[in-house]
Amino acid sequence: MKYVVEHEGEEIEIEVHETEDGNYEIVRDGHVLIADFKKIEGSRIYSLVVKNRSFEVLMRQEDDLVDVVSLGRGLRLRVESERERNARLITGAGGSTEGEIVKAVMPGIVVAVNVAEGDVVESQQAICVLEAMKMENEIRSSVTGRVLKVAVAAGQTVNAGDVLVEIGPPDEAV
Amino acid sequence: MKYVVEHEGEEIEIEVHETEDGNYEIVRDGHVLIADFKKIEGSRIYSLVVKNRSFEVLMRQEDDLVDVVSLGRGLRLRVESERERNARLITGAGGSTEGEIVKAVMPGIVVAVNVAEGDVVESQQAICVLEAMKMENEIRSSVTGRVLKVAVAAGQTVNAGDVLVEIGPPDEAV
Amino acid sequence: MFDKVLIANRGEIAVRVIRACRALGMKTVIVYSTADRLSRAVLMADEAYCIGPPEARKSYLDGKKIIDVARRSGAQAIHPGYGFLSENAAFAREVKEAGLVFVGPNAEAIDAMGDKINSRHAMEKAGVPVIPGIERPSFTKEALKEAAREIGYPVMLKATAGGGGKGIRIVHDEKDLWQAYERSVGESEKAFGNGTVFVEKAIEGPHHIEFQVFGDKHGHYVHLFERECSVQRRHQKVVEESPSPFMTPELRAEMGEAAVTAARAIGYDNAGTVEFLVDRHRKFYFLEVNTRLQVEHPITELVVGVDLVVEQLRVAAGEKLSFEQEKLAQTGHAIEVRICAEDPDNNYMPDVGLIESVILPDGPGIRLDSAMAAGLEVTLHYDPMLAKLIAWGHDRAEAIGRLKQALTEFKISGLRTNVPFLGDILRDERFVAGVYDTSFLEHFEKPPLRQDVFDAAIIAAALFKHVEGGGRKLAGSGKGGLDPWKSFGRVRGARRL
Amino acid sequence: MFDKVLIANRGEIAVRVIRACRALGMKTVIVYSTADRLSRAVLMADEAYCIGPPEARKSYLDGKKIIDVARRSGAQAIHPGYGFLSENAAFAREVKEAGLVFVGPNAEAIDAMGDKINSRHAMEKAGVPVIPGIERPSFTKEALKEAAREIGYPVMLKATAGGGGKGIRIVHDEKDLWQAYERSVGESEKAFGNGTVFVEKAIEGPHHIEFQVFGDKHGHYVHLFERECSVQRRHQKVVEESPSPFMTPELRAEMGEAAVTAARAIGYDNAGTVEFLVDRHRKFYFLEVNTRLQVEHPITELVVGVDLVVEQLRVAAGEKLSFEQEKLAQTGHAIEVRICAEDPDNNYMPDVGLIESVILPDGPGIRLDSAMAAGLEVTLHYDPMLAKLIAWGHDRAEAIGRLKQALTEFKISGLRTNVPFLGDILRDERFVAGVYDTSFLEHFEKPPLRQDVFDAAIIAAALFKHVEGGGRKLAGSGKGGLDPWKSFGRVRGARRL
Repeated sequence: MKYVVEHEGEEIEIEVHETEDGNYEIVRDGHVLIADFKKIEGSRIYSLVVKNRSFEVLMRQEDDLVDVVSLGRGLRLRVESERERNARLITGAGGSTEGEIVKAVMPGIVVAVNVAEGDVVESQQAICVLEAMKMENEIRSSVTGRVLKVAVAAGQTVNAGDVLVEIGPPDEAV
Repeated sequence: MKYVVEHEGEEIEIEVHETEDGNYEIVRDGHVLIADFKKIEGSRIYSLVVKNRSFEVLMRQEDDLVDVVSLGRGLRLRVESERERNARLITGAGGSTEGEIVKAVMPGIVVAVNVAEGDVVESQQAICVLEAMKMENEIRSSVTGRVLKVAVAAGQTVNAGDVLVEIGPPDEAV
Repeated sequence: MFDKVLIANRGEIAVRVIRACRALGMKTVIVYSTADRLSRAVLMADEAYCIGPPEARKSYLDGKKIIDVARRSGAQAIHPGYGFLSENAAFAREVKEAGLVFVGPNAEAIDAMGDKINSRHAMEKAGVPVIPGIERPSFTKEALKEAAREIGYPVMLKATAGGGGKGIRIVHDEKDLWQAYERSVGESEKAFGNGTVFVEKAIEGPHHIEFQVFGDKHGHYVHLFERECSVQRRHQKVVEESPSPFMTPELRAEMGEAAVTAARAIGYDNAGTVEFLVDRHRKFYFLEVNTRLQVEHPITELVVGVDLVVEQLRVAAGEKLSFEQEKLAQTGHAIEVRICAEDPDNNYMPDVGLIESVILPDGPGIRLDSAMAAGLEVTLHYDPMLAKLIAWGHDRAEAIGRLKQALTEFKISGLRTNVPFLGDILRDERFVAGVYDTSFLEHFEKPPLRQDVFDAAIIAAALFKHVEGGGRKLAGSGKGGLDPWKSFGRVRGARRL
Repeated sequence: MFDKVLIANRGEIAVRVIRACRALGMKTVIVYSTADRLSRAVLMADEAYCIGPPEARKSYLDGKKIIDVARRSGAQAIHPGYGFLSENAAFAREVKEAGLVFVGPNAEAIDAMGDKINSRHAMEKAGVPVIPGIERPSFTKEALKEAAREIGYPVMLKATAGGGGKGIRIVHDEKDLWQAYERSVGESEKAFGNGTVFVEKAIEGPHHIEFQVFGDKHGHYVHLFERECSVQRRHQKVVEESPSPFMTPELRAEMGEAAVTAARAIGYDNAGTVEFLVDRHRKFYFLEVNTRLQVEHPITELVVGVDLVVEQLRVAAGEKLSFEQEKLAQTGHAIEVRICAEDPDNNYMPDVGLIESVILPDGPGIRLDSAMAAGLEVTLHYDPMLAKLIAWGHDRAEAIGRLKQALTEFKISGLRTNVPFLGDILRDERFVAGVYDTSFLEHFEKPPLRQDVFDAAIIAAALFKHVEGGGRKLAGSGKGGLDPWKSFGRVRGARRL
């Protein structure tokens, strides 16, 4: 099986074959390694031993993103099987830079809305302020674009998952 | 449901009824208590709150014996439902003082056998010596009785569960 | 001394107070919200009383219910921990009026220090240096502009009540002033029921250094040296250490004296913390007094060799301070990090869910103050702090080394945490050199990753995918159902690669 | 100093050594048997090499394989931990001959102390008091009887090699003498490959008090005071504390001097322990030298404020001792308990199985040295010790209080452990009073149970039965299959109610 691991735009292809003794043969850039990879039951911890180098790895997956923590350092990677990646590239789904639907991530109260429909927003610009866990959280756009829709108003209570604002590409007509 | 809890020969009857709000009504000696009893997922720890007294309880069950650890203290109890107890009393099964089948509790080597068939043994008398985990362990009789059968000899390797010696009541003919 | 103490708090601090009570042979009573039924504190306490739903206002902030439980249970004293009712003078008074003892300073001292304006006055009067600033019960837009101009930008807006970074804003430009003021007022009203906000000179690049003080009911006052708390994010402390690497013996003596002066000036009679800002020329300004036990109290305990919570209980019971200033000394070095369920790579978004399993660090020099255990659910109702990890060493380098190792060992399955981020801080050159101020995290960049760790992570990620299969679920979790946080991770996190 | 160190051990001590190496910036190489593939030590080390099957003889005791791994990995030193090859002079020599450093004393010192007869001679010569005894390469039945009569009953039979209680027997009566001797010989042959056993005067009601010593390669010797280890079962230590409550300042000075004399007499050049027996009149006798790190070393670390493993590595690398006798002092009190998977109510039968979940104690004054984690399988192949729990307090009472509380918090799901038994010891009147000798556990009775705890246990047991249903399975376990230990519990345990 082939997998594509993406880190900061760089794509790394990894081929995985299972060996008869329960280990894995890893092919990367034509180099072959044997990996001993085992899970600690009841946890999300894995032990990886490659060429006698030992790595305790804590994993957390959300959709196609995997947070990897090893030797105290953290790394966020996108991991896809080659098939998944091809399907995505053909259908053009996922990972778009075309816009963003900003959702409430927790139940809370909208304290302020800083943008209006039609506004052009920069990446990292504050869109609205949501109060939750006794803290005010500024919700920022992660893309540059134009506000297509503002779905909430200040003072409104929202539930987790509620759409706050929809942002389209900068050149999209409103 | 009625349960019988036995501790050092004393039998205590406990009646348990489930209440509508997920708690339990406990009847003991005609007194009624409400118990809030919940399990910590993935563990064998329970939280018991009775009359606002809080007890964190670690449980370990083996057959009809339950080891209870709470507030740092340990207690070994026999717990049966009333039905189980009645069945046991009618059939005469279990908890006998009529003899004992002494089994190996771990793989090991029999270092010495101290009794022969026909011998009368006292409770707590050493029956044989089993070497395991680099330690010699004296295996003692927990009953007073007569040795019916010696199933092993010194030098023999045994597996866990193998019968070592069978002991019958003291007055039993051999 | 007390026979029975009620703990009006939750989480790690409730556990900490239970342990101190046990050390003194006192029974403990915990109050809890329905969200905390299976918390460590409820399981550990001798008695437990449910006082309401998860919302703090209806449980941990409901003083009447808590005093009622104290009465019913026969507790003679109430320990408020930190946060919640700990700095609420009205509650302290009600406790006293109910014939019970509030384990904290007298209500008048809380009052005096609870309001930033009053406390500035008191400190100026006592001769403790304060930051130039202007205070009003409320500002009009124009008055605020004028005040800010008079002081000169950048200015700080601060809630007169409360602490913990709530209601605090720094404003660099007049155009942001009014909006910032309104938000500060709003936050502070919500958090403390008091919307008064004042404006003062912002000291750029300052150190946040605080002194632990202790008074008793017999007119004795001591300080227990400093804590350096300049590693902050949005005025929330992230890493604390003692001694401060910025401190000099002369400054320590001077600031310690000022701290004791502050305590004496308000008749302070329990554990408290005098917070200072210290500018780059080592000139210090009074900031505020936290009239309660501080989250970061363990680093003082480790370096000075005392038990502050035990002393709180003793002093509240009327005993004389067991500390003598001349006998107090700092030995070695201690550093604390706050382990939180949050995602530092995604705007510190809090994470929620079931703690599936934990591997906790231990060994020489490691102390953990936690209420965390496998099987516990972390919810949105309360602070995302899960535990405090503290390392002591003979010197700062040893403390950093031990803490770094402990963070490497620390593994929480089921929640995203700031553990690797904290480790990154300890690897930062400026932190290692001990040369940092409160702007440290603003300019923070992760230290480079070793190639072999990167390569291993890539292989592990591919193998993980291979073993766990399809990517649209949270692998390793036995739970079904949609978690709203997940979609956030996808929508926002995807672009942070 | 070393760049890379190989750790030839497993369990908590392997983890302890890894942490010390990290503190010094050294890379670590672990060797492991197939049973330990997922152990904490393997996961924590930088490099891991499988060296064989679970049987120690084919893995942890196979010196050749271990030295080979050291060569292949480029490790410059080997730390043997305790047990296994730690007191094997031949191994120490082979390590040296391979051009590597053995982190321990020189092979000659191990040789001198590894044999009880030689060590008695050396100590007598150096002027350290020894117990009257008679030694032969082997005894005939008659010669043994004669020797025992000459010394006077009760007598002790002791293996000249090894320690840890193996091969030791006390004999009160001539009729038991020969059988006991044969067993001692057998055990000692199996354990140490050397069946020589000698006979000496048994000192009744003695204290087992040991002194930590340290030497370097430059002729410096210090002691780091005593550890009281009289809470023993079958010569296995269960609870250790420092300082000893039986100690006087005069005796401490005298014994400390004797310990240093012993170290100097054999040119000792790393961490070691001089064990003494002290009779009720505080007369002390040399027992043996453990030429390695001791299990209970943390109590010394906490009371003296040192890191013994770091110092071991430094001294092995040729550095001078960083300890100066005049600057060493005892501060406060520390107690250690050994957490084992065993059933004290059933002849301390070891328990095995999966650790399903753990709640570990933490907080002020608590140190845990462990290699335990949820998801780990405890097997029969090795020692049943899971962890060491250590509490420090300003005084003995505080240390006991903290340790008692920590044991109350400590919860291991899935295995039967001695945790409640250890708590019972700390509640024992004689222990609390500090008045006990090595016979303590022989006369030990559990302190009475509070009625409310008993009542709660009864209710909890009934509710547990109600909730979990039928009793013929191990409730709470997700595993099927028959565990041979279960039947033992039923057959034997049922009568212990």
